[in-house]
Amino acid sequence: MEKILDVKNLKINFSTFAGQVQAIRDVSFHLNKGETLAIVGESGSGKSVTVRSIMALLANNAHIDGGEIDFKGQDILKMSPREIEKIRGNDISMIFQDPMTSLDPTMPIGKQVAEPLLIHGSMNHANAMARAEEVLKLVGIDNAKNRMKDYPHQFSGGQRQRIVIAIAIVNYPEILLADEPTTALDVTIQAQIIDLMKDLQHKIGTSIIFITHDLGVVAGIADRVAVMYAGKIIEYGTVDEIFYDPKHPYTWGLLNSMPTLDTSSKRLYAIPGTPPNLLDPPAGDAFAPRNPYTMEIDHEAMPPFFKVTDTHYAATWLLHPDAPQVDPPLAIKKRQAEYRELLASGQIGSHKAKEVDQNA
Amino acid sequence: MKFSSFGKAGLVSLASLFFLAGCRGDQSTTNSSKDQVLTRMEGDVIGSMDSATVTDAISGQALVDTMDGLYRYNGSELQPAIATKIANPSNGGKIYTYTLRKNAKWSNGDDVTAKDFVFAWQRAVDPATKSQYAYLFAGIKNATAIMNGKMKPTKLAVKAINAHTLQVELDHAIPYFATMLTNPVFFPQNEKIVKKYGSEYGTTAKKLVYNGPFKLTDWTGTNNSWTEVKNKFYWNNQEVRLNKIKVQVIKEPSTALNLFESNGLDDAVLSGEAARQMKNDPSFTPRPQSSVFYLELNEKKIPAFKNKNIRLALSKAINRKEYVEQVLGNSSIPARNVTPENLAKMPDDTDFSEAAAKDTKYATNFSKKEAKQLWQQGLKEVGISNLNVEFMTDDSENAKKSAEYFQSQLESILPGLKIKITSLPFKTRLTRSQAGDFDLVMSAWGADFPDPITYLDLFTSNNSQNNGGWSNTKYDQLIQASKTTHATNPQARFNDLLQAQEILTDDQGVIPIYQRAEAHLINAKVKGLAYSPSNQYNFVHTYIAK
Amino acid sequence: MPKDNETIDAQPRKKLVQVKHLKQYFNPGKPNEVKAIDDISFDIYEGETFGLVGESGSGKSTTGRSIIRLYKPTSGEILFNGKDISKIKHRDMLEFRREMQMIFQDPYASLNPRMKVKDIIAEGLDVHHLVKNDQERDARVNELLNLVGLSHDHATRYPHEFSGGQRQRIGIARALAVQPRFIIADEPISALDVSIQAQVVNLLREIQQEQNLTYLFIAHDLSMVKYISDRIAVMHNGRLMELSTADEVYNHPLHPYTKSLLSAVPLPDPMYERSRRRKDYDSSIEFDGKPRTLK
Amino acid sequence: MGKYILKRVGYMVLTMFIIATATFFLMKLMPGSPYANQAKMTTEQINIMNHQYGLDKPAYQQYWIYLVGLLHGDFGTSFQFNNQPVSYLIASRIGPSMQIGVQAIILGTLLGILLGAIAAIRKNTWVDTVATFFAIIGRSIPNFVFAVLLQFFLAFKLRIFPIALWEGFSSSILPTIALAMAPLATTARFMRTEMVDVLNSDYIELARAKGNTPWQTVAKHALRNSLIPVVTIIGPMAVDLMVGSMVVENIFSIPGIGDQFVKSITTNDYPTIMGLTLLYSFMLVVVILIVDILYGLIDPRIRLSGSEGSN
Amino acid sequence: MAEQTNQIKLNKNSFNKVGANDVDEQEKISAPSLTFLQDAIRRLKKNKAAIISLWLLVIIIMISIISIWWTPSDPNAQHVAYANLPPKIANGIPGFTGKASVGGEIVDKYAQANVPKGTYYVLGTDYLGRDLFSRLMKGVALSLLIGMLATLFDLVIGIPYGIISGWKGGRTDTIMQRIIEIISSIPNLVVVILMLLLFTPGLGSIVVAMGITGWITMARLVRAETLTLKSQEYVLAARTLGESSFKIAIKHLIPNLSSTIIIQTMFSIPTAIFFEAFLSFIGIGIPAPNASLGTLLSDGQKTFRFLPYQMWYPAAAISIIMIAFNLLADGLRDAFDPKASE
Repeated sequence: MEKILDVKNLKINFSTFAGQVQAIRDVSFHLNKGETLAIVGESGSGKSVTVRSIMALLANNAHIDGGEIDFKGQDILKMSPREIEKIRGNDISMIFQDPMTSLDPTMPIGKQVAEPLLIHGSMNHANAMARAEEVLKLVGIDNAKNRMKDYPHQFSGGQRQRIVIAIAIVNYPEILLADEPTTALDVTIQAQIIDLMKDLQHKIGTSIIFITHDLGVVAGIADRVAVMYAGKIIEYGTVDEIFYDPKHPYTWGLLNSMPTLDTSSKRLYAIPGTPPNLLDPPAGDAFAPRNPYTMEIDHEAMPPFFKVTDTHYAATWLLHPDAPQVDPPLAIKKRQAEYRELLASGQIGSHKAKEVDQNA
Repeated sequence: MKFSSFGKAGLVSLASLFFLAGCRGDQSTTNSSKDQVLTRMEGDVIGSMDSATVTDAISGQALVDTMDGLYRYNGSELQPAIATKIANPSNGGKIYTYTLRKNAKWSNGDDVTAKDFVFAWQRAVDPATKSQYAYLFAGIKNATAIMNGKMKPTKLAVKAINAHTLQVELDHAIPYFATMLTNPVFFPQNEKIVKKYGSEYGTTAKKLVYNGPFKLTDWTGTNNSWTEVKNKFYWNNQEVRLNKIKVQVIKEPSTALNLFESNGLDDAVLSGEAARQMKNDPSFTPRPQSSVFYLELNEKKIPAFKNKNIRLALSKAINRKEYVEQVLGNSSIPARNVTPENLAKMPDDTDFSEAAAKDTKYATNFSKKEAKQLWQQGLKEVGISNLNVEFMTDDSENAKKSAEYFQSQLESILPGLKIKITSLPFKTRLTRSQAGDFDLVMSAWGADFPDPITYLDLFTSNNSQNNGGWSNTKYDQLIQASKTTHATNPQARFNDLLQAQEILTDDQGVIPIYQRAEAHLINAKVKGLAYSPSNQYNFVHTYIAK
Repeated sequence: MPKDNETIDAQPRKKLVQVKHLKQYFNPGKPNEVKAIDDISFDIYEGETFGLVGESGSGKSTTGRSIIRLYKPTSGEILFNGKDISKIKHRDMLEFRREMQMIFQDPYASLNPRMKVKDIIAEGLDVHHLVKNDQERDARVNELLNLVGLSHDHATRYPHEFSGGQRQRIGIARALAVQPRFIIADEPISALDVSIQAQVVNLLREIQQEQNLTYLFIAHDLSMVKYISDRIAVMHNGRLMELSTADEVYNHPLHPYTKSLLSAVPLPDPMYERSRRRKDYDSSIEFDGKPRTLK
Repeated sequence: MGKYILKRVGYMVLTMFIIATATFFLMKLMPGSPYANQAKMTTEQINIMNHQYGLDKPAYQQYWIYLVGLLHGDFGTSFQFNNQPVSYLIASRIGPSMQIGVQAIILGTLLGILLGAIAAIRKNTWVDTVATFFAIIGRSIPNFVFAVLLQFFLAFKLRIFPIALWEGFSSSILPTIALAMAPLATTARFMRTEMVDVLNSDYIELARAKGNTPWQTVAKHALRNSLIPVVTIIGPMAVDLMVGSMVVENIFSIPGIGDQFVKSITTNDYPTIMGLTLLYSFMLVVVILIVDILYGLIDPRIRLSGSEGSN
Repeated sequence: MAEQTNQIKLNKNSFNKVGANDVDEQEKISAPSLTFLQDAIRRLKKNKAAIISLWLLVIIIMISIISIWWTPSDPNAQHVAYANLPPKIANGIPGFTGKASVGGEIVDKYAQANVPKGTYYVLGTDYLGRDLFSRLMKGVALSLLIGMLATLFDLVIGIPYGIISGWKGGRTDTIMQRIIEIISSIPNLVVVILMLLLFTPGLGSIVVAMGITGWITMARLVRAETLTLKSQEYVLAARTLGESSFKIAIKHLIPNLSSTIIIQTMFSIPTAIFFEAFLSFIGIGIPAPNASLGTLLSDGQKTFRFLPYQMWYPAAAISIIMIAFNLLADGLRDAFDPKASE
């Protein structure tokens, strides 16, 4: 598959009163054409900063201390503001988390949707408005023609997020960065928006990076998943690999701590403690203090990525050949069993496995 | 133009900005002799042009410029105006008959007749007119009864014998009656016009007619500037040389000075520091006013003030010369009597105020030593060791400065005296003065007519303006005699007044402080400016030299 | 009350809270009237966890706040322990406040940023004079801190120094300080990260067992509600749509709205997600003018 | 909207009534009499005068007469200006005050917006510091000091502008500048705060994500959104102007109402004081109303969501 | 990336199981405990302008306090002979030489007035020969006092009013807001002037007159903030605990209103100082002989043409105070409300 975006060894720090916060600590990943990559993590894990850096929309106190972001062979980090502006809203666009605040309250939505078209000079005003209307229809705004002149506050939250999506896709971007686009929405609206995004991806063939903390949403939308913890990616693979055969204890913990509709055990599995402070991140595995499977090495050295399959890598010492075999939690074992069954029965397409990770 | 007070830098920058000067408003009055335009200022607006109700000096000046009464002051000289000559009374000083000029006309072409006077005077005393100066008519027969609403205005003893003969009958002889006639309240009014405009008469330049040297234009009734233009209907108009007088209201002395120095004014009135700093300027012209400031001591409220030594101590502790020079700085005159200088002359032609103040050990002469002595003695006599008083004064800049000065000076010279200053708006201060609600108050009195009685009358025991309550039987008798038995005998009358003045000063019934002067800056080109004892300009003979 | 409820729950249990025809309108009679709750009735039995689910604006939080008397109901009755709470007199009010407590949604807004943790936790102790002196107060605060998994070191710190999960535990400690019988948990986990949610839910469960508490658990996260609740009520537009045991609601939803809601819940299972079909719910059927009651 | 305006106007009338009542009785409590020559008149004459002016009637009767007069647009007659109706006095003097007031508010707001916007865009740089400093200077130097300095340096020394008086537009320039300092400072400060908030908002980030240049972002999105709330401070600024006009008119000898107000106070001209107090209050109330309506008109959130949310 | 494995030295113990840290350790907060106030102060310290302003104000206030007992000479003592002397410092620093230009000539005013050697007036004297430096010291003190007293008035009326109005809500709020609306419909200057006509002029009257209208802004801010705080969950929590309204106001509202109150106070002190200056200009300020910044400015303004120093120094003083208060207020706002600054 064609790689459309390649992020390599990205390091981002934030200057705060308290000191340097190492928000992104050596993150690498790539995005293939037409796929949806989900980046999952808790708040503060750095997932949002990662996508913002792709758009060069970081806060003023952030500075990139290393790495590159290759988009179509060019390093975005080395681009001039002018060049980046040409990419924004045109080749790469973004959907923000809160639909209630991300629309300009004083501009009719038609104009807001048409704005990227006009900025990038792709068409004249009349055509741009026509396209805006078309896209609004596409994202499911009823009676789009008449509502072009309406203002954001006249729409419900779900509708507003549709409009935000319309703005993002109006130029048919190659990459769509979605920063928790459904977190602020009710579950039924969330489901609609996810369906809409899947549908749109189908129609315009865009690649999506989807950020969320909700594993349920990930399972529904992602082709591949990267799990972030404390400013690093700790595991990535296809959605099936991550959900049915996770290798990192943090991923285990995450999956295990969510009750499914049929969880009935007396106690939920809970990851103890809290994520580390990135002002002074631990030397070894950042997850070590909360990890029941921690070994001495975890406190000493950061684990490298160990290859599980061509598409599945995890950064945990447990995968080291010398490491003792550990028993994953019961629920994970169940998942693994299910996975083997599914693989055997061929219910999970082997096309995923065919993907060759160029990065490996 | 004057540049004396700026450095060369100012000149250079001025030159470089020469082209910019084009956008300035036209305010320089570089008068060619053809123009004959005088630009002057007033401190406030015209209150009214209805001569019957006018109350303020500014309106008074405007009326003097645009109207003519029986007489007119040219400088201190009383000259006949509408009247053909200064009339002598008959019947023991009680009846005056005036012959009026036949060529006097209103600006609408009407003749000025005796009837216009009768109408104006009757109107002024009518309470319905609400004239606050009507009391000046008090000596005319029936006037007081009319003013008190007990008689009809038509009963006023003023008659038009014919169109050009006017006769007035007084209750008793008034020696200074002639000088009173220069007051605008005695000016004639055109009945037709007054009736036409009713209560709006005299509220704008268009709602009245003029019989004086100038006509008022550009006056809306409330605005800050007006123009007086030469009146061709004025009987004496060939004497009038100015074509126009432009008047501007300017309240900030520093603005006035700036304007004068940039030739925006021919006559500017300064006050405070501006006056003091410009004292040596060739344009500086002090204009003493018939207005005296004095301290009233409330004997009814503060028993110690009944003590003569205490009053004298207070008076002698005040260094009037230093005060006038350093604090006021506007060339005001230290007062020796409540009667101002240059107000009236004794029959022997000496100045009345001057004549009353011959003694070197005079009660108003500053002497720290004497003051201290008198003070100690006074305190002992009263049996107290200290005195706390409230010093009430106006809230004007000068009044406040003065109060500060007096407070400090008196407290430092007179041990045991403590002064607290209260400054109040003028009318509030007046109300409290009259109600006797004060300890010590700085009062001022302006002459209504140039005669000592206008001052001395105030301090008789029963006078309602005698706020302090000082009382002296001899004094009362002398004043009474001057009004009655000696009324027609100038020599005896002035002797009475002189004696009374001396009693008042020796006793310091009130403590005279200073006679006010207005500090003017006058363009040297302005010639023939005459200033009257009633503190008004007469512009009839004024002109701008080349 | 409909009889069905009692047949669902075979043994007759004590009704701790009874909500009868509760209506809560805001700005009643004005053009901007909002019918936040529109005639709902249900009971909560002693010792159970009663889940209340619904989307934002469904009136679930308002219900909780009406029960704890933060709002005065427009009409209807709320009985707590058999007593009408709107008729509680001033003197008994304090007692009522002690018996019923609330845990709030936003761990950042629910703690006064200007107060130390120990003062936050001890606020109820002070109000109800449950401790005699400072020593006893400190001891009790430490006890509560331990109960929610925090240490006495934390007592002198300020809320902003804690993570979201820790704060929520402080909020729980505050509610527990007065030893209530009934706790309303108003979306206590929705603002927390996934890994922390489980900690808090476990804590709530443990405490319930230890102290025999009754919960009203309000949430929009159906899987969590299902996990923690004995019975569940589904709210929509201020009305109750469905009320049954947790399993019944999930396995055999009757109301189309419940069905729609369940169909929208994403699960961390890619296979399930690939096969999941969303069911749309047309809320206009509620406005057909026909009177509805729970069956 | 119409209903809302009607309601507001109703409150306005009520407010004005209360203010009229309060000022009237306050005037009755004031010491001092209105007569200029009081010192020279006898008690009897003063009584007759009081009778002529109706001042001897019981306060409630005077109050009633005053109210009835107000309904007919009659504010009474000035004491300082004989027979001059207060309404005429106000009408003839309001022009210059309005002119410099309006000019000052336009100048002050425009410059203030500019300064505030620049400060916000270049936040925490030296540009911000300089702009903020200028704005604070505007608030920190009393406007009478400004007026004196302007008059001395620009008019007297450099002779660029007229020193004083009211003779055409050029006369209004210096007073306008002196008066504009306060609104300039207020606007700049407010604008900066608003703009900083707006620039931090999500929709600005979205605008940047669309590919807008920083300049386009400000012009198309930030400016408009930060300007809307600026409208709300016009009311308080109008008050600043009234205060300022009292001294500025005095220094530049401008025939306005501010100067007149001070004069009326020192002359106990009750009818004029009351008239001007009512006028000032009325102007303020109207400005606030207009600002509210304007705010509703230019902010789509209020314009379209009906009228109720006035708070 | 897998190659990296080799670079890390592994030993046999490396893969010994240790397990998760115990809970207590994980819950530990390593950062030093900072109260909200300390946090705000820390942020404030980053703002140099605000800190300089703060120190300036501290110095000015100290000098003002000193001036109660000591000034270089009696501020009200007159030496009329030494009137209007320009500033002079012993060694004749430029601008402080005691010389002035009179009619274009530089004149040693001190020599002219026969001032004995060794007598200097650092900022010159006024028209009554009073030492302007001493007067300025007293004037600053008096103006600050007026500012603070007027602000105290604001606090005493404004805070309870705002809290009650916001907390009670409903009809009470409507009525209280209506009252505020009416009061604020009269320009405050007009109210102050009318009040000053009614009372005898003086410090007390000025403070009361300003206080009558000044509290409106405070009340409005406090009300708005109270409305927000009222629905904050910690306030709801206090209510569910049975805390009384009064206690809630004391324990929860006021501490959380404190930043609003402090900032507003910082703004209202200079406003009051300004107002007094203005009243002095139109002649109804502090009565003589006491000096305030307003009376000094108003006097100086009148003589600016001739004795510019009489205006420059009070003008500089008032400007410095105003700028310092404003910068400090801005700094405090940013410090208390970090979201606006970062």
